[in-house]
Amino acid sequence: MELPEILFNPLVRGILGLCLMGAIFLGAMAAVWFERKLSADIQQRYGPMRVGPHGLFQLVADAIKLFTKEDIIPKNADRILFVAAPILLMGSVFLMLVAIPFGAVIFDGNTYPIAATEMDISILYIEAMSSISIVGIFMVAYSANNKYSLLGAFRNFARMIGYEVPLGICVVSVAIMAGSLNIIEIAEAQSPLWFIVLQPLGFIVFVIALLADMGRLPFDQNESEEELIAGWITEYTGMRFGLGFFAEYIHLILGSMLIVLLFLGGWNLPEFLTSNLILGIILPTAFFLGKVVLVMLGIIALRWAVPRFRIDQVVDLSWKRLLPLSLLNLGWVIALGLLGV
Amino acid sequence: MDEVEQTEAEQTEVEENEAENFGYDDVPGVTLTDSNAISDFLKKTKVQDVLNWGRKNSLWFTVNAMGCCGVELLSTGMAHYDTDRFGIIPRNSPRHADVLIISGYVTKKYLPALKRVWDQMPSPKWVIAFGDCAISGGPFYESYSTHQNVDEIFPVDVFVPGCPPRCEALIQGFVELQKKIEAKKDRGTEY
Amino acid sequence: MDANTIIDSLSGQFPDDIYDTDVESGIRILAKVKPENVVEVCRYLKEDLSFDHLGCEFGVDYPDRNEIEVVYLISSYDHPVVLTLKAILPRDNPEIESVVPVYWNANWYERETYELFGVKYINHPDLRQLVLPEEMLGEWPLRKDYKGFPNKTAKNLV
Amino acid sequence: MLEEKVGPSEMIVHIGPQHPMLPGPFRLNARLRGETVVDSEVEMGWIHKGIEKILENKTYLQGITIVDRICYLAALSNEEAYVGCVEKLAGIEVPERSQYIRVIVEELSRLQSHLLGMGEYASFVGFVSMFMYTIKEREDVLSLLDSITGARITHSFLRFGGVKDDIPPGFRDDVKRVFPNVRKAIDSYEDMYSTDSIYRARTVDVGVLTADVAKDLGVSGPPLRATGVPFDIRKDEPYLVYEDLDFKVCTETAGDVYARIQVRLDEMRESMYIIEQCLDQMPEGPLFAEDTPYGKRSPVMRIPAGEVYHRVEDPRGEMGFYMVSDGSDKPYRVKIRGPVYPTLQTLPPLLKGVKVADIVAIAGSMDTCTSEVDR
Repeated sequence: MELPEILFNPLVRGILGLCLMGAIFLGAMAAVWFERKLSADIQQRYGPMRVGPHGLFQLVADAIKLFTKEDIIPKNADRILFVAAPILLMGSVFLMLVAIPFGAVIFDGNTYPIAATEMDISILYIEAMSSISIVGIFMVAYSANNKYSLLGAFRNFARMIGYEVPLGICVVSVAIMAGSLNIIEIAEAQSPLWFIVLQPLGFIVFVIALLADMGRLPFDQNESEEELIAGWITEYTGMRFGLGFFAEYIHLILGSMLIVLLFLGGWNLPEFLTSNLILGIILPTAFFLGKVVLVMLGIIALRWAVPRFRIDQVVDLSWKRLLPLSLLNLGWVIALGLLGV
Repeated sequence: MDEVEQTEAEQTEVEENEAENFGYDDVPGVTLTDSNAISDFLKKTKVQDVLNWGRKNSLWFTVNAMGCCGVELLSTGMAHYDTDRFGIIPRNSPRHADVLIISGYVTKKYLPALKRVWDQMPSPKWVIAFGDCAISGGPFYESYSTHQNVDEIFPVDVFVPGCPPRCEALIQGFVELQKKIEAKKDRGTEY
Repeated sequence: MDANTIIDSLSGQFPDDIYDTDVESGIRILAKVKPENVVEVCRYLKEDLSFDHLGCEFGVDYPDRNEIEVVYLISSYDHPVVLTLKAILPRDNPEIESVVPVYWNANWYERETYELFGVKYINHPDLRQLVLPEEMLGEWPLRKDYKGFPNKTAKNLV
Repeated sequence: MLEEKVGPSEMIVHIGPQHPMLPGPFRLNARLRGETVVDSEVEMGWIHKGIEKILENKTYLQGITIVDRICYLAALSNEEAYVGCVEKLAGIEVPERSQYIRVIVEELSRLQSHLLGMGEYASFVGFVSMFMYTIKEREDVLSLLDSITGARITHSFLRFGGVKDDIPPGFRDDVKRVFPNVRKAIDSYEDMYSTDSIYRARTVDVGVLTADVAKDLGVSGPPLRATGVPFDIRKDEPYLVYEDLDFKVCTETAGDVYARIQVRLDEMRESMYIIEQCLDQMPEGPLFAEDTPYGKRSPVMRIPAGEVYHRVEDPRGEMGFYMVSDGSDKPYRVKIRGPVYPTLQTLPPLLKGVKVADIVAIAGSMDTCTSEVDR
């Protein structure tokens, strides 16, 4: 039995993509709520309590407020860039979203990933799009004509240049192991054994580099609230600030998804669990998203449990530690391949 | 005759506007966007209630420790007192803040900086005068260096008396501000 | 090092510049110094008597005597004696040599004394206002005849 | 000043007066080449209140309220220095019980100040949670202080020749309840500081102040003791009953940021030890000496003419008052010698050549109290 033909109609797929966008927005709001509650828990306080049960609607209030704030464009700012930059930032994050599957439906023995598109080089595409967001951040910071922002932007670039390399090498080793550049095939290649087991070193390097890529503590030098006020986003008010803020959290979710897809087995489940029709539709996606939420919570908790590196230490860590380690991992993967594992 | 009067009236209006805007010239890097017809219309409808609900529940304040009260301000934002329960969090950048807390004596040297912080904040924005020094000069009312009558410079919504007030008092001040916003009686928005 | 030996050594070294010495207690001594030679005295104190800690430097205004005293509180990290060194300047044109070459941290003290009392420091590396806004320079607010105090502009007094 | 020297590919960043790293407003103008600080200067006076002038126009008793507000984190040490000046000038005897109570409140004040300073420092290097923890402990200590003095940070508790109130009945039990928790917390902070590699990377060998330079700059307090100089006025020039108490001067030798934090951690333990000794040794007795003309109920008092310098050990170093009295009911001149004033002057030389992030770390480790510098 095949899935109904209508599901493969471009229009329907477009609508599906829009739904995914909505879902990711909700997910980002949930992530912010998780962040505030979890940080409060780590810091021995309550966090949002008054707006809705346990502050559930806190983010709605914040969003309403931010979206109705005065929109200030500094006099000496580059107006065009200032307006365009947050949109570019958000756009690059959404472009990443296009290629990432949100789970899969197993129907009659066939796997149908829930993704807006399927492309053969999706992992390469995601990497490329993720690099565009750096340009977005730099534009945000540069256009505002603020020295704190500019310092944040420089730090961002220094960090990114360092961490894109080990990140890329880790992705390459995963791709070699899976024999494909398609992220869906990579996820499915882990059906007997997750890649974290086969290349633990790669996993560690990948997670650290990805943390740096997302700008989470201990790598949030571009924001570093105590030195640079708010770093790259200092001059932005209201809605534009909200866009940048949201883009960060969407990036966080996408990063968690990438970790699960590349190393933690994606949606793969033993066959007897998915043979049932309903279970086959629900379980893989639930399993996948459950893992994503766990990874996300881990990353959030890490943020509140560590201090911040200095920028030169960050760059040191990248070039002197992570790069050799990622190359070592690549060699290990090739050796495994030669041995035929 | 009427026309002439009208144009004259217009002219003075324009001049007044210019004079108003002129004040912002000494704050480089700030341009103002005025309220538009949509928001004027919305103010007459129920939508404004929803907006006010959002605003009152998300009062972010500037971290602006200026004196004894500044220490209590820090303590209030931290664990134990935890203003985050009310959705009130400290923000370092004035651009992201809604509430300016004047937490101490405003000196003649500091006043321009404080004014600039205030001008950098996007409206709607509110001021809380925290502590006796901000209200009346406190123990330093006769000093040669402090600037008195801060409430004539900033549109203060809530006064929190005490020298310094306890943290609970600041939270109470925030709650009063929330009530004012909900009742549309605050000075941060023009109704 | 005890108080009497310090006083003796100091007045022995500078018989013309040090006068009115006094031992208040075992750890507090007092001496007056001629303003012309304050730097040499300070250098001697620092290098030979191990008074390596300039605690403070400030002015006291005496309009009746038409004098401004510049007081140096010099102590040591090694012994507990604190020396109060006073230089007396005329009130109309108070000028004194800066001790920044000897005690580096006198920098801010001298700037502050300058803006609050109007004491001019000769050879100070960077003599300008420290705590007051620039437009208040020249009012010398800590002098006794300062007119701006008390400030009567406060309205909301309870 | 800095503007004249800006070279190519350099820029000046004005940090402050409104900036999260500052417990009070001051301004640091840093000339940067990329991320590296080439030169910097400190601008003061954003909260200059003219306390010295105000004190000249207040009676001696009214002055106590004002000196509280010199530094809001060490109000009791300020009071001790001020009250001590008057007591020396007028020759007022303080009964032993009052002296012990003074030591207790001053050490509690030191404890809360160090807790705040240390936590603040942690948040400067990016670990906000630590700030929350120390604030939590600080609230407990503040409630102890609150139970004695009736205020959280500005106490107006000391009087000439005594203290305002005796310690409350349940105070000993409260101390027994709070101190073990604080000790445990301090141990865990120390554990974290010494093991966390990011912390160590941010603190060890950062902002090194050598003993010679520190002496030359007139530094006192924890920044000086971190360089190995055992300069503590409680030992060198004992006031109150510190002579009868057993405590050690905490020193480190490295002089870097890590050592400064470590000195504060050790000092907190010593403070708690001192308070416990005081509670054990404290004799019964009156708070004020019998038949003294001065005391709790003498709002107007005339002090014999004279000059005096009295110094005490503030949480941040040497706090001294120089008081000139002309025999009237108001002091003729009061000079406040604060410990942070020279400490803050060390920033420009220390910041030469460090990265921007270290500005915050170094300035934070000095535990500056701007209000006291400006007065």
